Amino acid sequence: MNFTAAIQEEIISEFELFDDWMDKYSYIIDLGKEFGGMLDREKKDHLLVKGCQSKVWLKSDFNAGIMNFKADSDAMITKGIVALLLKVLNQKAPREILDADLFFIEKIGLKAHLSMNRSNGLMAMIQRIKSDAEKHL
Amino acid sequence: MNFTAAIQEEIISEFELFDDWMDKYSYIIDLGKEFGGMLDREKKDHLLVKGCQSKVWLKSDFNAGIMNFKADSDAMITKGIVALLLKVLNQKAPREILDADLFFIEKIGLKAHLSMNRSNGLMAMIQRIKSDAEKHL
Amino acid sequence: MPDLLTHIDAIREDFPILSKTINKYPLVYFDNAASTQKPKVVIDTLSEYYKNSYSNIHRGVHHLSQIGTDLYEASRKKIQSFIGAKHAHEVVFTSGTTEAINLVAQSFCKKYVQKGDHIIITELEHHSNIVPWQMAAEHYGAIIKVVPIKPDGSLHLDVFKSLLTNKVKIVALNHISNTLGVVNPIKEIIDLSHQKNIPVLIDGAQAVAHGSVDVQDLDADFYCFSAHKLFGPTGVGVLYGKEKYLNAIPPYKGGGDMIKTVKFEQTTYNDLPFKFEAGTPNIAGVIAFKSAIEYVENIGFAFIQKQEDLLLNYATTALENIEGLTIYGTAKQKASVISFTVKGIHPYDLGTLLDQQGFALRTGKHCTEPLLDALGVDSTLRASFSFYNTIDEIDRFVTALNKCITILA
Amino acid sequence: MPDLLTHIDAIREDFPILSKTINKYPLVYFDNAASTQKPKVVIDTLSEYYKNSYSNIHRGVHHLSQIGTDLYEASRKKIQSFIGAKHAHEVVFTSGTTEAINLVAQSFCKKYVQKGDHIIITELEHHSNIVPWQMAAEHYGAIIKVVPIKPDGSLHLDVFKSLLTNKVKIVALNHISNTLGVVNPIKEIIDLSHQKNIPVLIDGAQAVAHGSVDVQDLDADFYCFSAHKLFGPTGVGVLYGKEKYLNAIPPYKGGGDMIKTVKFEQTTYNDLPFKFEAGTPNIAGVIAFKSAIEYVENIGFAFIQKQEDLLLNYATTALENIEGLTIYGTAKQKASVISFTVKGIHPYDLGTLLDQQGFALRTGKHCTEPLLDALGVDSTLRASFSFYNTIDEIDRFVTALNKCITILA
Ligand SMILES: Cc1ncc(COP(=O)(O)O)c(C=O)c1O
Ligand SMILES: Cc1ncc(COP(=O)(O)O)c(C=O)c1O
Repeated sequence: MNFTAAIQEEIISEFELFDDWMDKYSYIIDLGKEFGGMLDREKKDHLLVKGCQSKVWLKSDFNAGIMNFKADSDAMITKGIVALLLKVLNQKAPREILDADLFFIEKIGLKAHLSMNRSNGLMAMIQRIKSDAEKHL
Repeated sequence: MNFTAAIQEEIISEFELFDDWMDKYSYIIDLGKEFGGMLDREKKDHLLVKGCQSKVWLKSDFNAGIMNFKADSDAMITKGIVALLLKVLNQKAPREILDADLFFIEKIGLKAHLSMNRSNGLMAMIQRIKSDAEKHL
Repeated sequence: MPDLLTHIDAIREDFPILSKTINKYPLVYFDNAASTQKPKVVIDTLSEYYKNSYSNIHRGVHHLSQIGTDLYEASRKKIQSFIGAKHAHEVVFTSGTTEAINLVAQSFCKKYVQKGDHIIITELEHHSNIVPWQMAAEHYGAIIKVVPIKPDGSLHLDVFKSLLTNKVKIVALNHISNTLGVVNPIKEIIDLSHQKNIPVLIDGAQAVAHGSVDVQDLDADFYCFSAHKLFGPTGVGVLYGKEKYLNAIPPYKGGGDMIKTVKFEQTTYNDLPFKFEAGTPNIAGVIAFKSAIEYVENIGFAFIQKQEDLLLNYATTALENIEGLTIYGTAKQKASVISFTVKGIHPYDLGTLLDQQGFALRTGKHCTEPLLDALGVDSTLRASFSFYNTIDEIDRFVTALNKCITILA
Repeated sequence: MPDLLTHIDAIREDFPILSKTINKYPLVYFDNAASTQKPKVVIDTLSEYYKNSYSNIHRGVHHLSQIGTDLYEASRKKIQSFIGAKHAHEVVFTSGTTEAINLVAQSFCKKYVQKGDHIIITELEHHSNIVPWQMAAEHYGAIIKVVPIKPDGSLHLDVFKSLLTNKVKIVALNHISNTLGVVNPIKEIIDLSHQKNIPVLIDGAQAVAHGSVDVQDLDADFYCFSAHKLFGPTGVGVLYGKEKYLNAIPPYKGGGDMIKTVKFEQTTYNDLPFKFEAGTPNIAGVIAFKSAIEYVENIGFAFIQKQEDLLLNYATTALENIEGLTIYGTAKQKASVISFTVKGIHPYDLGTLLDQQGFALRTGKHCTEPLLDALGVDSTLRASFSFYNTIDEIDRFVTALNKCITILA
């Protein structure tokens, strides 16, 4: 099992502790609260991820073969989701990010609850992370 | 009972002889075939009644207190219907035409079969006859 | 009020969706300003029409086509009487409010608007009553003037009066704001405009479900609304226009049915209302819309307004008790719409958690971005009630909201 | 062919209306070119959606809104694959073919057409592919050039080639003529036009129900059709457009959903396809359209074409045996549409009497007045078949027609 898969398994087993969706959300919200985020002056408009109802800023940088992401959101649930995504995809090589099969989204039930439509922008965030990585292949 | 009502009753009793719609139509078609109509050179565009799928020309004239209608159609059923209408309304005083309650249309079943929509123009013909009459009140 | 409550139970049974569950919670549908649910009679009219009588209309001599035409035209007559129009041919079917406004923006401006002319709208408008005017203004070189709102969400009538110069060619505003619920003094605005011979378009999308509208009494020149916000199907809207204006302005779309004769050299357009109804219309939708209006007429606006006022007042009081909660739009005349935010919490977070508990309400800008800019807020939650909502739903909503606030705080 | 016949019986049961009677006669529905009937699955999708999952889409965080958005977008994807489009966002939902053509006529001309430019259409066109171009041509000062037909109803390709000068900005023609059933050589026409870098709009209203269409293979720049002629609901149409053109041309209608940001100073439009979908769309209609396409895919075009060819050939032979009967449109490539007249008898009379016996067919100009002028005929009868029609229906039709001719002669 590769590294990103291992982290995803870990996330899945954490979510298995909850049987109620409110608990899962509380957990995501806690992740959001704990997540570092960005300074206000770093939140530039060109970093905004399109297609999210809440604002999501995502900044990437490439150093020594590794992608480095910083992100933030004005909504706590969105921030928690970004935190989850970056748990899996941050500090990885571009190739690894592009190849990552994000099976945890389906397994923890995020997919059914955060469908691919425009209001939540989960897809848009993933696409942005992957397209940023692609530039450094 | 006034005169137009009497003619209508007569028409109704004629139609009562038929129990089948095809027979009623055959009768209307025969009326059309027998109806005088107009000479080709009389069929001026400005006499066309709008809203009929087939062409209907209707020409009126006012003389000695009486409306005189001439009409024609390129479709036989339409011509038969015009013939019926003029049986009731031709050679009458404008007031009588305007006041005429054309109950025979409903009674002989024309109304259900020739509804008021644009394709047949029954309403349009009646309106034209009445509006021509109105000018000579 | 046991009487009212029993009545509501019976009414709720007319709406199949209201007994559904979402995430194992009973659905509480508070998104009525976005779209209303459909009573069974509307759904049945649609099915029955397709099952028993469907065909294309207007041009056919055959039976089905004539039945369809009669039903379609009966819908037009029903709407005529519902809004008090003088003539049935002043009722034009469109695909929705948005298309109705675009039609007027394009066709009216083509006829009447020249470079440098003014068009008045307000800060309260839905994007569908802003963007069409911006597009037409750009094309014809006109200038858009905006009536601002006061802090309570009501319009600055003094500013409106000062904007009403003889450069103004048309005034367009909504009857009721979809975001704030504020009811605008449209009769007064129409009167003021008419004193200067300026016609007024009313975006009635939010108004028709809440109270009876009489376009002749209002003396509105154009009045637009959508069936889907009035318990009818999607894809149907109405443009009411005064005969004189509909006759004067050019057609918007070309095609079948809107013509009298077509020659390559010269085409002549049909009479009203067909001049504005090019192509095969939403036949089944229009026919089912009649059932929706009849349903509303049976319930009666007296009951609807009583019930909605009750819900609005009850909910407003309950929400005002929540710490940090701000309601936007506090003008006196209000429909049953409440926009609010909770201090320090993003509306999206609240909306998401409320959804988990079966509450359908809207978060965001509600297609009124300039209004939110004016209010200085990025996004709000909006709960909007219809007559089928209940006090009990509001109680549960307030409990759930408090719980969400605790989780998110 | 017992196999085919059993299959047809089963298929007919999918269409509730086909077992109805008209004036005590079984309905024989030969008006499929005007609109097709709906299989039960389409009607049920509509009802079920309204009963279980209805709400407005796109902007809501709540469950129902997300389900609706997913279903709506799934319909777009289904259509993408049905017509072989490269991207789902090249599929724009409209209210019908007529609106799709108007959209292109207005937006394309606004961007690309200047005074003195040419627009090519043909003598075969439906009013919906004539009048929009006349309106745009008038507005932008363009000139409309018309490709004439030969006596058999096929296009004069030599004339087309000679009209294809560098003044031409767009070519617009139908895939299949609704009046004659003639199938146009659109691939060749597109090739010829592309050699001069001229884009082509195909009015596919009549084509999509009869055979599979691959817009990439055809290399069509725009392709338009209506759901109601493809066993789907009324009030829904599709504009397929190549990404590069849809990106280049300005939006047609303004309103909710088609914008990214709205400011009074400056509004920015949304990405494809939303840029062209202003306002609340026909949500339920679009969702049910997917069921219609799936139904057609299940039946399969192989079967559909076999059955329709059978009906067309059988009916053509039978009608040709009737004295004084003339068929219009005798080109080799034909869809299952037969336009005809009987010498000395007005089509309206025949249509009326046939209707009395349960036959639904169309009489008149079929929204192609210039074509009828070219053919030198005032009006025709048109029988148009779908795969659910039968040889037996044609037999009964021919008998009834003979009877009517006797009555009228
Ligand atoms: C060839 C053709 N083009 C365009 C149209 C217009 O389609 P609609 O009325 O669905 O907009 C039709 C159908 O009437 C047609 O047959
Ligand atoms: C005030 C107002 N105007 C216009 C619209 C647009 O209506 P539709 O989306 O039905 O075209 C809406 C609804 O979204 C609205 O609330």
